[in-house]
Amino acid sequence: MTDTAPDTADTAGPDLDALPGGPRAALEAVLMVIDEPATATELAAGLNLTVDAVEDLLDELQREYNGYTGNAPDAETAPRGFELRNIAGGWRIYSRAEFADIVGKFVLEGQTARLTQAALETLAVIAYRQPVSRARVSAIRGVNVDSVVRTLTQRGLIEDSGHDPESGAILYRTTSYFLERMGIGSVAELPQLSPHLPGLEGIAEYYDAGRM
Amino acid sequence: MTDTAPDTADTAGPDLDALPGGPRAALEAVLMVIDEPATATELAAGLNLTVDAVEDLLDELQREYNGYTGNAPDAETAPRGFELRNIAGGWRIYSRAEFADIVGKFVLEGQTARLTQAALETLAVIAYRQPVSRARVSAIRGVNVDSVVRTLTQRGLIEDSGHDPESGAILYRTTSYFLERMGIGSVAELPQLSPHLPGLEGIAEYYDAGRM
Amino acid sequence: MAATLTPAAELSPAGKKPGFEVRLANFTGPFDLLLGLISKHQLDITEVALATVTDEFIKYIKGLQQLGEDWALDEASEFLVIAATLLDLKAARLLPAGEVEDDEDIALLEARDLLFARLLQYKAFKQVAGLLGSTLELEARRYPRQVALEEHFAALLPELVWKHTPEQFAALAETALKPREAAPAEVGLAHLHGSPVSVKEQAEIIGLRLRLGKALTFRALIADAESTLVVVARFLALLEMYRDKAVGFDQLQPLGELSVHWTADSADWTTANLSEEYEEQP
Repeated sequence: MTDTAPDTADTAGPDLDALPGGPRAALEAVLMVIDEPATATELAAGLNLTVDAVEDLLDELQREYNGYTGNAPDAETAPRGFELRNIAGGWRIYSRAEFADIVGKFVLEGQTARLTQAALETLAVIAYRQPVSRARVSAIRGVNVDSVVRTLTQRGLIEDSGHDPESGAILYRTTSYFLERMGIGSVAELPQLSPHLPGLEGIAEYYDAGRM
Repeated sequence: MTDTAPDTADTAGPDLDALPGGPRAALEAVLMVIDEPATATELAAGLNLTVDAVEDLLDELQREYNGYTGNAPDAETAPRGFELRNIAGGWRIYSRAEFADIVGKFVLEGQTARLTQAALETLAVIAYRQPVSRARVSAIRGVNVDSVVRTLTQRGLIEDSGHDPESGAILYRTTSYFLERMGIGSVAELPQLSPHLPGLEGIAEYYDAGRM
Repeated sequence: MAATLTPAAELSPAGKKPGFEVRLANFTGPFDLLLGLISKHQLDITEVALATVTDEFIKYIKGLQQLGEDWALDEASEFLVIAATLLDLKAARLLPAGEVEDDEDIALLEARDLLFARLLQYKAFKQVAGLLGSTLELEARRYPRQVALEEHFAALLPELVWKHTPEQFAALAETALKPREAAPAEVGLAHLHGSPVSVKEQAEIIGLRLRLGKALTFRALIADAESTLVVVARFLALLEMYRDKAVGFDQLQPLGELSVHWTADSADWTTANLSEEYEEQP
């Protein structure tokens, strides 16, 4: 427990406990205005609460939106139409997936066209081999990937992450927007690649060793 | 009482009652993510419910967010951090007014008075190529511009100017506040650019070639 | 060896791009095509019945070639490398089964292992790409709350610092609108193995032999070539020298023996005349 006292208690502003709904409602109010995932630390700083306290509240809200309430286990079991998710390192409110068809009628923007097979394969190689050069991706896919890489960059799914110190080639990595779109916290949460390479543990290294 | 039956009962999509949380949650899902307030009639059409039913649900949700629940009067009396408001006939969820100080402090945190280089360049592209969609700006800039466009909109420098008749994408143009900050009377007074730069037609060829 | 020469020679003359258009046909690359053929015949990747698959692979490439679209050298060469490897392997299978005898056999086995390894690696990424695709689709059903800042909060934002004159702003627009230099297309050389062979060096060797005065057949000129790459380099060198009118060709009948002779008026020709494209060595 790092129960750090807020370092600026004097600039605290209103006493959260005195407000209707208390800290829990204050946190909800802030969640209503963010337009990208916010970390527990950012939320704690804004609310003048400890990170631990905010994390507890976030967990509580998440469970509550999903239909479990500690206080009234029977009264309120229906889930809400939205959910609180911890994605790409931050918290954010989403409409529940079950209502996608209905919500989609109201929200036209933001839903981008599906990626082609070529784009998905390229994205997969970059996600698992990042940071990686285009030449390397093209060697794995067996085709030139320049235009696909351009499209993925425009879509904000991958980005330039500097140059390879040896070859000078631009290296690419996935973005936090990619994590958001995948609904995961980090690339470590991607499905394991090895089960798809049966009995070939050694070969990947052998193969990689001789390449660029 | 305009108890209008939905005119397209056959295109109903999912059976709301079968979904977790039922029609109430479906309505919440929509309210939580819409940017522009929606009228009860619009909501009813999208949800395939009668306007009366939607109005009842809206009332119920509004009371519930304010801390009154019909079902469990004692268990859940704390108001939520958000509220459902009806402004000029349209409904939308806002952060609760009582938390304005906290939310305001959070919003101001990390805000700068300066536009980033990325924001400035995006603004320049919009100013010279308006009205233009985000996808087109992304294609020109080579990166995803969604969040930068949001910042520019928030700053009042650009605004929504309707939809592209073909793609349905939102088109953006600069505002009169932008002209004011530039110290010019109209967009026509912006200095001429070199004629060699690709216009919108040219851009399609330059940048869309690689898109799938 | 003869089998590898065919595709290599198709690729080399004058560096012309072969006309392939592969994306037309729902395959995103040579591995995709190969996997497709293997699964069509319900074969285990590691025990590919090479004869069937190779024939189809080559047929497919020929079909694409006839469509005549320009296609990136990089992509075409990948297809050719795989076609060549398949052909090699097929040729090896046609020989009586026996022990691994010489370096060539070992090289063939290595080529096969490398091809299988690359094919399996590609297959793994293809499967994972399918998973990413379905996850992205599933996740797209959740819409994030991403609403405009309520007006009273927007009003709190610090007044924008704006220092740009219209001219400075126009300069900014010029930069932003200028078509970006496309990042240089990278031609993958990763599939090329073996030590680099210099066309210039090979031209030097050919020059020395021909200057002696006697016409030599192409067969004789490549008799001592230790690898296909050297053969290709000497072939390219001859084309270059022919362009410079340093050598002449005689061929009595189609597919007949090609004879090469030094031309009289080229006494002062040196390899310095070679075009620059061969001078850069990796």
